[in-house]
Amino acid sequence: MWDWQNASPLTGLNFVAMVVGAVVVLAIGLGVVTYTIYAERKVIGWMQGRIGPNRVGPFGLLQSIADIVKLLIKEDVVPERADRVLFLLAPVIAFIPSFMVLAVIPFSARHPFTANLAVGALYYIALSAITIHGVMLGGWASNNKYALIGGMRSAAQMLSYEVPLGLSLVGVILMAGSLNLNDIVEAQARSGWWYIVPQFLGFCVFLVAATAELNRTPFDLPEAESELVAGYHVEYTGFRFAFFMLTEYLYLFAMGGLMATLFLGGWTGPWLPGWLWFAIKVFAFIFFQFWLRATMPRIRVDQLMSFSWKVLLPLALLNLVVTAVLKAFLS
Amino acid sequence: MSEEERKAETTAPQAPSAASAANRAAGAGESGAKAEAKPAAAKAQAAKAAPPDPRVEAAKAVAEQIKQVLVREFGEAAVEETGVAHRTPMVRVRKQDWPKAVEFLRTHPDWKLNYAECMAGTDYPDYIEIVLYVQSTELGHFVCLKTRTDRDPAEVPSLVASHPGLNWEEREIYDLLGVRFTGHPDLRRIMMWEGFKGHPLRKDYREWD
Amino acid sequence: MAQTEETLERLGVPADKLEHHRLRLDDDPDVRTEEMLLNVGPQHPSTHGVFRLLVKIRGETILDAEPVIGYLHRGTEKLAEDLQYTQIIPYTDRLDYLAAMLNNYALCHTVEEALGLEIPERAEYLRVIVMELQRIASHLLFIGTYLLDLGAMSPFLYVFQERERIVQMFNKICGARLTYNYMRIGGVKWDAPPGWLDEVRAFVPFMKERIKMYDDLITGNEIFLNRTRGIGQYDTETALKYGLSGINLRCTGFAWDLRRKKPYSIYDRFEFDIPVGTRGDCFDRYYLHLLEMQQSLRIVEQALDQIPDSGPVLGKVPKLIRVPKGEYYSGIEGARGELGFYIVSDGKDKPYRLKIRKPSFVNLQLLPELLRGQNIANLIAILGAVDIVLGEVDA
Amino acid sequence: MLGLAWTPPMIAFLVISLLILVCAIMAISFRKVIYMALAIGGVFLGCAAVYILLGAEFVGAAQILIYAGAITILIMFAIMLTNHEAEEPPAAWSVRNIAAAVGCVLLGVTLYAVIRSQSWPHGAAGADVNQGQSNPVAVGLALFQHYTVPFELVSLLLIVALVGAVILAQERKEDE
Repeated sequence: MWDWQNASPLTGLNFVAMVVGAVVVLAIGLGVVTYTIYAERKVIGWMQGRIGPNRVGPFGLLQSIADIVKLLIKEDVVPERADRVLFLLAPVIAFIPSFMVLAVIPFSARHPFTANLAVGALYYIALSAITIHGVMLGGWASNNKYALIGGMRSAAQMLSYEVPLGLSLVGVILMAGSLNLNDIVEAQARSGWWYIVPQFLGFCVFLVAATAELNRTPFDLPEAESELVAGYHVEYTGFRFAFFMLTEYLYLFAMGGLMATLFLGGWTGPWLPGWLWFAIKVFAFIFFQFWLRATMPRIRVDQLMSFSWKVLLPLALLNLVVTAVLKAFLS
Repeated sequence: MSEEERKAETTAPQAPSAASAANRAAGAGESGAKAEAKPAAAKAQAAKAAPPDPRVEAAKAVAEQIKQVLVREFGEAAVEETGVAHRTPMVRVRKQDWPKAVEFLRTHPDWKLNYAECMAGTDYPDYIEIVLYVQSTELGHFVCLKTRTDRDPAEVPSLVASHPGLNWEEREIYDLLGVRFTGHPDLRRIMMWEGFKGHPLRKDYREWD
Repeated sequence: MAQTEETLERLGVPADKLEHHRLRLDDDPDVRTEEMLLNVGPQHPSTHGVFRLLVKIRGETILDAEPVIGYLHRGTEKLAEDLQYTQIIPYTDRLDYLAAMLNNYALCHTVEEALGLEIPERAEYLRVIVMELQRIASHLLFIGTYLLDLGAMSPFLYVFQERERIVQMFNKICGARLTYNYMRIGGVKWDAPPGWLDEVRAFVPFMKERIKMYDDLITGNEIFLNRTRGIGQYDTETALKYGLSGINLRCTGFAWDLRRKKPYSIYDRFEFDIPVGTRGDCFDRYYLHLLEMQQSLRIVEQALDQIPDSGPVLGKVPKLIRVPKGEYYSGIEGARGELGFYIVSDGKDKPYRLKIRKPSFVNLQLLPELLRGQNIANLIAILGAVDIVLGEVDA
Repeated sequence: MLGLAWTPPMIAFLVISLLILVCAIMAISFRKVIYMALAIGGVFLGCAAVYILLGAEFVGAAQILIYAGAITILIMFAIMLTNHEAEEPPAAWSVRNIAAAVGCVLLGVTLYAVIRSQSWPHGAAGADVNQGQSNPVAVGLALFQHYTVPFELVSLLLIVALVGAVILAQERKEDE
């Protein structure tokens, strides 16, 4: 085996290997998204005392696939008075970073398709900020008031919550002494405890901020169907709409991976293989999101903002200071 | 209300009503009124000529009282008719005095008819009648106030100033009966679309003209 | 959604027809405002029907709002003028289609009042039972849709489970699940099938359990409280001025329930309370729905204990019902407020004029007042709490 | 050829540079403000790519986070929330524009001359500028060991700016 991770990325064979790796990760991502959607419908169905999809395939297992096929063959409608170029571009801008962030998530101990990036955590935060452009431009380009308000809300919300989200990571980074996600997992394995224990406050902030960042209940204001009909993607149809949905669920998966990596020891765990541990931890996060969705009403937009700036941010800062002080004294 | 009373009254338009506000207004105890109603109704069955129902009589008395009050304030011509609508005291007010009279009764310490329950317009062959059922939440009076307007031009002063809740009712009457409420802040069609011709609740309305 | 005026222009509607709306943008070219007109509806998931709310917003603050109704107008009042009294009953089903039993009753009650009819004992009890069950079903749906408006999906699906039981019972008693056409002038159409009353009896404790569950699930939720406490507040005086009725009036702390204030049917035989609110905000309106369901269960329980085992369910009613000449108005406590029928009869078998006092229609008028100055997210919370059914608003 | 070493990094650099230039030109030549903002985002992203190519991935990620992410979003916010003409008037040759063009050319020439006249440290490939530490660690150590006082001063300045902005925003709210 060549050590392609540390080789210069721009030599011939490694370039091919990277492309193959990207395709594999994309396939994994798509598979996970397909069955996350299926699981969401099943789990929420179960929580709401109904059955959920059960018609397409055994137990409805092919439902999501049928939905995707349906979306792909639908007409691609561009509203007459929309800004055509941006309207077509927005889903792409939104989708690309969501796929790119998967590059740094360490799926397992032997991570052939994970970039061993020294600034992994920062890379994640940085790229997920790009998606906001897609959401915002999509809302703006639709020339629809609901979409515009949805896009604006979305951008404001994601920007506001990126701050506490980023700060909540800093505690973990301080403890591990690295921004590299692989190093963070290994540091947890060495220290003997998952960072959810020493970084519990940071974990709480992360969980709330991540939920908001993912635009999920109770922070699903950008696509509040009862107010904004569907928010920024109200005018989108067919596969462009599918791209937005795909983006959302890829982020759900990626955010779960980030949480598992930073707070739950990543792929580490006894008995089971690493990738399974990782999958279990990610699905715990995803299940938690489903659970929230089935339980919570939606928070109001002004409450959302003040919650971010007045509650989460001070908590994240407190966590940061405490961690720094403890680290300085203990080492 | 017991069952035997119901049996006593089958034909005459004097079914056992809810505690009619009119009774209370007239000071007639409810039970007393019922007790009298029984033989009265029984007789009504025997001889077609119905003797006066005490509740109707009480309502008439209340209507007279209201008339007194209104006449004292607005002059003899203000009240055109008093009577009874089923068992509710009815006072018909002259069109010009309509909002003033309603507002006067709304604030009058003896009446306080502050809660407009139902407003309706009816198209009769020669006139259009506006009916307003008002309730006093404090004193328990329940009164039917009326006014009349010509059919063409149909115009009645608006009551929105004293009862903002009648805004839409008046718009609906304007829309469906074509009564123009002068002084209404926002008199537009409400049920039919803008550009609709005619007023469908008028008896002479024909769809395919 | 393009701006209304633009849309109309594009559709070739002449400029003078734009008078249609009260709201317009400040078109002073020197003042660059950020105002925009937003059409909420007529097809919008939170308007609970075909209802349009034209709101003028600056940023997310509502400057003014104008409800536009009439999309569902079927001219029930006009239609009734050509129908015999019994034939009108199915039309009332379609008014407030969530509380058809109450509508049935309101019409029958007015005609019975006019005729002075005798209603058999058992029919009265059956009426009260179905009406109170209907009230519960209607309130349940309010709670479900209101929580759905606020973004919580599950209660909406939960309420349908209980509502389904009620609807099944209605199906057994009258063969319909939504438009019952059950009441007749002088009684009810069918007696309860065997075992039906036991089914209702079994439903009562189940429903009590579920009300407790909703109380636990929703009432204490921090987000829910934040979104409804102090939102859409008004006082009794305003409510009375605007002619509000039902929970919209009682939430201000004013105990006005026609079942008590002007007892009709046999409501004077039951013990029940009139729950009232304290602040007149959206939370009170939500909570009163829960409390009223409890009171309705109490009434159902008592009615089940008192109902005679057998007897006729339809009184002696002439084949052709002719209401004596005159005017009649009577209102009942509907699920949404005072539901009244005003009938002018010229002595024929058809009403000369029928006017429906529609609680939703009257209650909706306060909406622009409540919305002014609010955040657009509160729009949905306030509109939902007014609890309108468009079938009734538009009649 | 052209005196360049045609290594993959060089090819990548040339491609990225071309992209940056195209984006930059688009940014100033688009007629719609929103497109300009998007093109600027492209420039920022390209710069980040150059940083990463140079092995400074921390700076690259920070560039994406702050410039391509936050700053561009703020620009778009400003554009979307304010009224503006959708179409800018077409460019015309005026004295001012010509003067600006001349100034730009002069600036470019000067910069080029300055850069060429400098002798740049020509570290051999794989030179260990970080003393064996990863990039962020090296940046952190440099900031807190050698440049502590300037760093703190900059932080102070930023906090003052933040507080000032809050106060300004507050005052405007009271005016309304």
